Amino acid sequence: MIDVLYFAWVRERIGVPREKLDTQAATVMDLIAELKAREERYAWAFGDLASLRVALDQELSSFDAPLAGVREVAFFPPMTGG
Amino acid sequence: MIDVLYFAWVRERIGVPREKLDTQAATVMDLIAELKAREERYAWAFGDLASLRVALDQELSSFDAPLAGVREVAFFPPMTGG
Amino acid sequence: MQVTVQAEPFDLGALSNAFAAQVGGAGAVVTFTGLVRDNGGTLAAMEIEHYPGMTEKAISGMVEQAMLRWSLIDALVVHRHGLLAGGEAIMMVATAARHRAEAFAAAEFLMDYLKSRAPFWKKELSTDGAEWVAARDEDEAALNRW
Amino acid sequence: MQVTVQAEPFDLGALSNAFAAQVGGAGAVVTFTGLVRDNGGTLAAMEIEHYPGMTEKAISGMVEQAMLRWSLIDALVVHRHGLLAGGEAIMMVATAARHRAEAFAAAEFLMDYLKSRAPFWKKELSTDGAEWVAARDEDEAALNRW
Repeated sequence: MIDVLYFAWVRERIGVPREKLDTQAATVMDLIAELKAREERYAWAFGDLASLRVALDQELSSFDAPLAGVREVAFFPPMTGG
Repeated sequence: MIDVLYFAWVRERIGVPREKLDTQAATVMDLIAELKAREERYAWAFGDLASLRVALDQELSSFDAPLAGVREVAFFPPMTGG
Repeated sequence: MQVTVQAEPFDLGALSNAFAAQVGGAGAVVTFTGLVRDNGGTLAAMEIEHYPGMTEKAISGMVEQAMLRWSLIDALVVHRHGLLAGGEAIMMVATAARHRAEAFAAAEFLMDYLKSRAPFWKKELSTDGAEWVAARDEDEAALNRW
Repeated sequence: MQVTVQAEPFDLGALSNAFAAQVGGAGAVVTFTGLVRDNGGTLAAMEIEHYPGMTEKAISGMVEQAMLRWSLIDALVVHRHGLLAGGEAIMMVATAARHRAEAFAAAEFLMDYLKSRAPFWKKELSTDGAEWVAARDEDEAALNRW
């Protein structure tokens, strides 16, 4: 089981701020593919990877990073702080 | 008659913060030469022109600027504000 | 070093005075304050979402980097989240160093990183509706100078 | 636009808050504060001489230039003269603009010009005696970037 968090318009498209997922995905890309195949709202949220960022256990990461040992995955658009 | 002002170590070397001078000097350089010839304290203050700045009527100026019409001349070291 | 993420408004003046009062040896203090721009009355408010936990961690990492790189005497970051009205202060950065070049550079570095690497997302609520603020290419490009 | 030359201490916090409260349309406020560096207790005080009349005129000219060049919404300069103790604030600059790049650039420009073109002269009074602060080549060189 892995905690998956969504922020900003990713959260709005998927409809929940977080969920627990049971997945065997080896990488972030695998997880995204699994979710996109599951429901239309995921396909909508993950449609354009160029406008998405991912953090693994609260560290910015890349889409090809492995998920082994990761407890928390977060998806969000490019940040707009400051 | 022209008002001549001195600041910082220029003032300390000359010994007064300002004085009125009766001069026929055509340029700032002429005025400096006239003062240096007058007394040792002026020669000491004006010894190294590279470390001096001049303002005419409160505008930074150059040593070869004419004095015609000028009412206030100020001599001082490079500024250290801020 | 102080990093605070909060929903409540902060007092720029009180924080500036407290910061400047305890930076012994500093010759230069720079502050930056980000305000909700009031675009001629059309921007009613701004909502700021963040990622609790990661936000504090990410900002602390940036501040530690800045402290080392510019030998800062101290640094502070306060960033708000939640609903903010036009004209309200969103966040502030303060840096203290012996000389002005270091204090300015560190403050600009922190701002560039906060803009694009701290997990905040702004939504503008105007009379025309609500819209997520898009990240600007020039903000991403600004990171290249460091 | 506000330019003040005074012997009295000023309140960085109060001035920052008052400045930020009246810059409608601004997204960015930058302040710089210069402090008398307290070099491990050896610097007892600093005396600042200035050229009354020219000082105000020179600073106002710089501020007007900065306002135009970076489309500032507002700018402020306060500079003290007379006797200052270690740790005391010598001067401050504040700039307000729509975006941070302009506010930072204008504040740095004003600092570079105040350092080398505003008629102030600093004398350090330490336990070793009194000495006029020498202008630094790097301060003069800093003007070339504008």
